[in-house]
Amino acid sequence: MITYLEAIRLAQRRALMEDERVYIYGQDVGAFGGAFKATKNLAEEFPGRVLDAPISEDAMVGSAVGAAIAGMRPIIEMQFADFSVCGFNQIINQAATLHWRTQVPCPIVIRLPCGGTSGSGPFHSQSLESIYAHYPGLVVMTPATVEDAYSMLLEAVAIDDPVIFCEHKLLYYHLKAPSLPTTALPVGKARLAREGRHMTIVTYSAMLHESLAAAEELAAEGYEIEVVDLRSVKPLDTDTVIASVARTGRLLCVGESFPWGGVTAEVIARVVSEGFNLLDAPPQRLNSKDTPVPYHPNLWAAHRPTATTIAAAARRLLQM
Amino acid sequence: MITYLEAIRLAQRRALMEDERVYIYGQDVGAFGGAFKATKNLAEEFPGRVLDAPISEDAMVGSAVGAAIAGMRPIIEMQFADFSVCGFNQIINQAATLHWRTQVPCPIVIRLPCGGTSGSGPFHSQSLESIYAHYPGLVVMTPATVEDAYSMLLEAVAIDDPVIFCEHKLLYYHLKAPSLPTTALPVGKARLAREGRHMTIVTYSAMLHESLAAAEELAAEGYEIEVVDLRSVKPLDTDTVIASVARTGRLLCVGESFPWGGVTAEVIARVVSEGFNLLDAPPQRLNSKDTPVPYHPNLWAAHRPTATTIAAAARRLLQM
Amino acid sequence: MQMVQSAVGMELGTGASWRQLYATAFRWMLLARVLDEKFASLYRAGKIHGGVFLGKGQEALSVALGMSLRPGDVFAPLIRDLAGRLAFGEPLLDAVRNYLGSALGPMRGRDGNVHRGRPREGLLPMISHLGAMISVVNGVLMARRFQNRLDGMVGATSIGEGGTSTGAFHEAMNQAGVERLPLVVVVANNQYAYSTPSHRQFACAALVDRAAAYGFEGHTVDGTDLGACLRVVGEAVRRARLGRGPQMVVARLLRLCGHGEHDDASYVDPRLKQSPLGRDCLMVAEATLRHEHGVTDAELAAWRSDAVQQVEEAVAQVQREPAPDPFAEDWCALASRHLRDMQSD
Amino acid sequence: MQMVQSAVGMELGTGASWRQLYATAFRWMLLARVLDEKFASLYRAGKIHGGVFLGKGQEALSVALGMSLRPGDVFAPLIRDLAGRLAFGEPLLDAVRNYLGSALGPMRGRDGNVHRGRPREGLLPMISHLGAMISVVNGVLMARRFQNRLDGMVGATSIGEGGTSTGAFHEAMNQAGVERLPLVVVVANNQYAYSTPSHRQFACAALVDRAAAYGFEGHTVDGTDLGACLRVVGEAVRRARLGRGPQMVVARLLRLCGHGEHDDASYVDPRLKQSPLGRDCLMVAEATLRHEHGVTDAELAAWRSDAVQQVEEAVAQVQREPAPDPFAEDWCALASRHLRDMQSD
Ligand SMILES: Cc1ncc(C[n+]2csc(CCOP(=O)(O)OP(=O)(O)O)c2C)c(N)n1
Ligand SMILES: Cc1ncc(C[n+]2csc(CCOP(=O)(O)OP(=O)(O)O)c2C)c(N)n1
Ligand SMILES: [Mg+2]
Ligand SMILES: [Mg+2]
Repeated sequence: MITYLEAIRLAQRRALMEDERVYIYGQDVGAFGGAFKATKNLAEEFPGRVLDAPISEDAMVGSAVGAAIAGMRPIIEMQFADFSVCGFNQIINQAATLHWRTQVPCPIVIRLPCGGTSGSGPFHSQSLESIYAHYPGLVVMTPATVEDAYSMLLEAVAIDDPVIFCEHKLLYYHLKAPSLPTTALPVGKARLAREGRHMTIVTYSAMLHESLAAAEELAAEGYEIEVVDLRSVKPLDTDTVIASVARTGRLLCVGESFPWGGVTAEVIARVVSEGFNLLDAPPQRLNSKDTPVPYHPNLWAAHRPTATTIAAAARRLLQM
Repeated sequence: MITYLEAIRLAQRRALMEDERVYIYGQDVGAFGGAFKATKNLAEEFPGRVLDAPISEDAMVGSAVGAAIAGMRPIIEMQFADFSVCGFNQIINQAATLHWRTQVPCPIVIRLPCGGTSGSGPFHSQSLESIYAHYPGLVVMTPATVEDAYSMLLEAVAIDDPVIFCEHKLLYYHLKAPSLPTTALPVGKARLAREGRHMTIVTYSAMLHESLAAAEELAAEGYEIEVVDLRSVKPLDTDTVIASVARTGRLLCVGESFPWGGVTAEVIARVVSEGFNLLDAPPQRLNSKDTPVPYHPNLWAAHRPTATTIAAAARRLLQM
Repeated sequence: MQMVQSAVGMELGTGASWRQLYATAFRWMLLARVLDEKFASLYRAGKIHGGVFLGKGQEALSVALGMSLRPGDVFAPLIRDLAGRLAFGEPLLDAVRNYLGSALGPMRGRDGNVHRGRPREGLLPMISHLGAMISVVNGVLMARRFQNRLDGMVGATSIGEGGTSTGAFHEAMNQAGVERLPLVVVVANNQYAYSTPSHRQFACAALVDRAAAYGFEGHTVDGTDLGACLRVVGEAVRRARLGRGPQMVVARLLRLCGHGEHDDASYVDPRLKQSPLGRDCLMVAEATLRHEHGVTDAELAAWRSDAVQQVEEAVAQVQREPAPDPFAEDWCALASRHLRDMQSD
Repeated sequence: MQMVQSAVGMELGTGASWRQLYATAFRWMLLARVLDEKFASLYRAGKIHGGVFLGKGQEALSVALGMSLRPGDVFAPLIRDLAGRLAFGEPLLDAVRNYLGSALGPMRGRDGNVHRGRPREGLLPMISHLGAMISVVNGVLMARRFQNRLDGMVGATSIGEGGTSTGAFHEAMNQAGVERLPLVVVVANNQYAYSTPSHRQFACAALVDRAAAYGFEGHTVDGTDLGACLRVVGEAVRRARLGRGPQMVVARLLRLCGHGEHDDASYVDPRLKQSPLGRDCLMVAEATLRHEHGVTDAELAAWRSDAVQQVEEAVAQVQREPAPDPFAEDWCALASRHLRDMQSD
C-alpha cells in the first residue's frame, strides 16, 4: 500500500528522474529527507539536486524564481505551510507576477504541509489555500487522495506557472492506496467523489474524507449525498459544481481554512451568481472557527469541521 | 474643506494629544511627515513620539506588538499597503493571535495606503482588505468618507485589537468634507449611503464613490439604487446588508481587490445563506480583474470596477 | 509569578558568593533537566500531544541568561530555554500545564508546549516563526523608553544559529542597534538547525561577527561551561543595563537530544559528540561543584530528589486538572467582544 | 538586446586603454543623465504617469557595475541604475517605452518606469519590495551551477543603504554566502532612504562590516570618483568571476535629486551637499577627462549632442507608439492559458 506521503515522495522522485531541470530545495530536505520524510533518500539518489536551505523562506522562494527564469523547475518544500508566510512577498509579488509582467514563465512548485493535526497548535496547523488563491498568477492545488497527490504533483512540476501545492499533513501516513495511478483527471477539473441526488457537498483536501464519512452517515438515514472534490481551488471548476447542484438542488461547502472569505465563500458566490435557479434551498457552508487553530485535542476537534458537524449541517440543509 | 488625508492626519494628531500611550512609527513619518504627508508636522508637535523606522516592516510590526504588550498604542504607517506583506508574519501570527493566546490585548493600528491610482503599477496599488480579513483576530476598516477616515481612525486607536486601517490613496486629496464629524456610527455598522428600492449595491472604500456615480447614472434611467457602505469589512455588518436586500430583492457587490475570494464573495455567501428568500435575482459581484494591477492608465482603468462597469452590471442584474 | 531573586541581584563579587551563585544555577539546570526528562517520558507514553522539545545540553547557557535578569526585565525564551525560564521565575506548573494542555495553564490549552509565557510579567510567549520574537522585545523596550521607565532595565531573548538566517532576526537586530536598546540576544550555536549543519546555514567565520554589523557588542562563550556562561552572559546583561547598547552573546555547544523527541538525531556527527562541545554541561557543572566547591554526594542527591519531587508533584497535580472545554469556548479571537464577526460556520 | 562590449572585455591594463574605458563609461553616464533629465521634464509636463526616479549623482557607481559585466552575466538593477543598465546593454528604447507605457515596451505597459527588464537576456526586472531581487539573482546562479554553466559567470545587483535593512537582503546575502555564489552586491550609501538619514537606518560603524557577516569579501569606494568605481567594482566583479565567492561593494555618495521627481529633497543636510560626497560624479569625471586625458571641449560637446540626439529620437519615436489596448488584453496572469480561472468579475 502506498501512502499519501509516499506518493508525494515518489512523484518528486519521478520528476527528478525524468526532468533534469528539477531540483528540490528546503530546510532539512537533503540527507535527512525532510521533516515529514517526503524527500527520503532522494538526496542520495540524485546527488547535488536535493539541497538543504537555511531558515530563509524569503530567499528560498526568491532563488526559485531566479532558477526558473534560468530554465530550472524548482520544488520548494516549506517545513510547514505556516512558515510560507515568511516568504509571502516573494510568492505573491515576485513569482505570481513574473509571467504577466515579462512573458517569462515561472514554473516553480511550493509544497506546503498544511492543515490541522492534533496537538500542533496555532503555528503548525494552518490551511493557506484561501490566501494564496486570492492572488492572480498562482495555481493552488489541494489533493485529497493518494492518486491525486501523485499525479497532481507531477502536473504541478510540468506546468509553466507557480503552483502552491497544499498537502494535508493529516493524510500523510493514514491515507493509503493500492498502487500509483496510471491516468488522472487534468488539473482544473473537479471530481465526483460520491454520487447522490439530495444534496451536494463541495469540498477538498482532508475535508473530503470528513464529508464522505458524513455522507455515509446520512446514507443510513436514507439521504443520497453527492460529494464533489475540487482538487484544485484555483482554478476552481465551477462547471462541475453547478452540474452537481443542478442534480441535487442543495449545496453545502466545507473547508478547513478560516471562515472569512476563502474557498467556501468563493464557491457559493459563483454558484449563486451563475446557477441561482438551480437551488432549492439556501446554500450553506462550514469552515473552521474564527480563531487561531487550538493546541489541545479537545479544542482542535471542535475548531474544524468533522463528519459529525458536517452531517448536522447537511441535515439542517435537507430540512430547509 | 478637509480632505480625507487631512482627516487622517488630524485623527492621529488628536490621538497623540489625548492619549500619551499613542506613538507613530513608520518610514519617513518623522520630520518629513510621511510619503503622503499623513503625519505632517506631528513629529515637531509631539517630540519623540513620531519616529522614522528603518525599511523593516517585520520589525516595525513586531515592535508594535511588544509596545502594545507594555501598554502603548502604536500606530504603524506602511509606506504603501503593498509593503505590509513584508511584515505579514508579524501581523497575522504575532499581532492577530496575541489576545486569543494570552488574554493580553494587542491595541495596534496598522495604516495601509491602499488601492489603485493611475500609473502606480502592480506594487503600489494593491487592495489587501480581503487578505487580512481572512485572519481571526484582526479588525479591518475600509473608510470611504472623510468623516469615517477621521472617526474610524480614532476608534481604531481606541479599541483593544489590532486594526488594519485601509486608507484609499485615490481619496487622499480629492475627497473633501466641510468639517470634521462630531458623531459617528460605531465600527462594525454599515451605512446606507443612498436609499433605493430596485437594487442594493454593497461596497466600501473608493468603490463607494464609483457605485454612487453608477447609482446616479441609473437614477436618470428611472432606477432607484440603494448603496450600502460596509465601512469595515471585518466585522462585516450582515444585518444591514440583509435588511437592504429585503427591501430591494437584488444584490450587487463591488470591491477593488482581486476577484478570487474576498469581500464580495463573503458578502454574497452570507446573504444567500441567511437571506436566500429575499432575493429576486441571482446576486452578482464585480471585482478587479484576475491579474496584477497594471501600470498604464488605460489598462488600469479597465482593471478595476468603475461607475460605467458598475452601472452595466447593475443594468444586467435589473433585467434578470 | 513568584520571581526568584536573580543572579544579578547578587552581582558577581558583590554580596553573594560565587559558590552560591553557581550552586543556584546548577539547581535550576537540574530541575530543568529532570522536568525535560519527565516530558520525554510522558511523550513516549502518549500523554503529550504534538511535540516535545528539550533543552538538554543547553541548560548552562539558558540558566545564565535567566539568572542575569531581574523582575521588571523582559525575556522572550525560545524552544530550549526551560532552565532560563525557571531561573527567570516562570512557575514550574506553567510548563507542565502547557505541555499537558491544562485549562488552568497560562495558554489555557489554546497553545501548547514551549509556546507559553506571561506577557504582563515580562515573559513573552514565543510564536513558532523563528526570529519573530526579537522585535517584540524591542517594542517592550521602546515602550519603556516612552514611559521613562527604561533605565536599568534589560530585554533578553534566545535564538539558535539556524534562526539567525531569518529576515526577522536581521530586521530586529538592526532595529535594536538603531534604537540603541538594552537588548541582549543569546545565540546558541548548537551546530545544527534540526538536521542542517552550520555550513549549510551561514558562511561567516564566526557568528559573533554579526554583532558589529548591527552595532552590538559581541561576546563568545563555551556553552558547556556554566561558570563561563554566568560570567559572559552576566557581563553582557550588565553592559546592556548600564546603557552600553545592545549585546550579542554567541555560545558554542551541542544539542544533546533530538530536535524534538520524535527525532533520534542520528545525523549528528559522532566526532562532535566526542569533542569538548559534546560535553554535558550539567555533568561538567556537577564535577565543578564537587571538586572546586566541595559539594558532597549527599547534597547533590538531595538536590536531585528535591527536583524529582517538585516535578512529580506538579505532574500529578496537573494530571488531575480539567482539560479545556470546547463548549465553554466563545470562539472569538478579539478582545473587543462587541466586534466579533457573526457568520455561519 | 544588443549588448555593448563591456569594460571587463577589455580588462584593466589588458588591451584597451584606461582612457578609452574611462571615456566610454563617461559617455554612458552622460547618456543616462541626459535621459534622466528628459524623464524629469516629461514628468513635469504631465506626460509620465506615476513617478520618475533618477540616478543623478550615482551614475559613476552604476556605470562601473554595468561595464564590469558581460553578456551571459545576470544583472538586477535598482531604481537609480540607468547608467548601469545602458552600459550592460539595455536598449535606450526600453527605458523610454517603459516610462511612457508604450505597448511595444519590455513590460507592454503592464509595469512602468524603473520596473523593467529582459529576464531571458540576463536583465532582471525589479519588483518594488526592496531586497527582494538579490535572492532571485542567487537563483539564476544556482541554476547555472546545476547546468554546469556557472564558470566565469557573475550575478550582480544594486541596493541602497536603506534596502539593507530588509529581511530579504539578509536572507539573500546569507544564502549567497552559504552557496558561495559569484554574486556582486553594490550598496549605494547615498546617506538617505527617501528622507530617512542613515543614523535612523543602521548602527554599524560602516556598512561594509556586514560583508564579513555573510562570508563576502568587502570593498568600499568613493562613489563620486568614476576611476575609483571602475577599479573597485571591476575588481569585485573580477574576483567573483574567478571563484573567490560573493563580493560586496559599499559606495559613499549623495543622491543629487529627490527620491522621485515629486520630492524636492529639502531634508538633505546642506553640509553634506557641500562636502566631497556632494560632488557631481559626472562633473568630476568630465574634469578628469579634460585634465588627465586631454579630452577637448569639442569632443565633450559632440558627445553631449550625440546623447541628446539619441534621447530625442527615442522619445519622438515612442510618443508615436501605441498605448496598450485594454480590449486586446486577455486579462490572464497564467502562462498556462488552459488553467485560467473563469469567474464573473
Ligand atoms: C521561519 C521558520 N521556518 C522554519 C521553522 C521550522 N523550524 C523549527 S525549529 C527549526 C530549526 C531551528 O534551528 P536553530 O535555530 O539552530 O535552533 P535549535 O533547534 O538548534 O535550538 C526549524 C527549521 C520555523 N520554526 N520558523
Ligand atoms: C520593503 C519595502 N518597504 C518600503 C519601500 C518604499 N520605499 C521605496 S524606495 C525607499 C527608500 C529606499 O532607500 P535606499 O534603499 O537608501 O535607496 P535610495 O532611494 O537612497 O537610492 C522606500 C522606503 C519599499 N520599496 N520596499
Ligand atoms: Mg541550532
Ligand atoms: Mg539611500
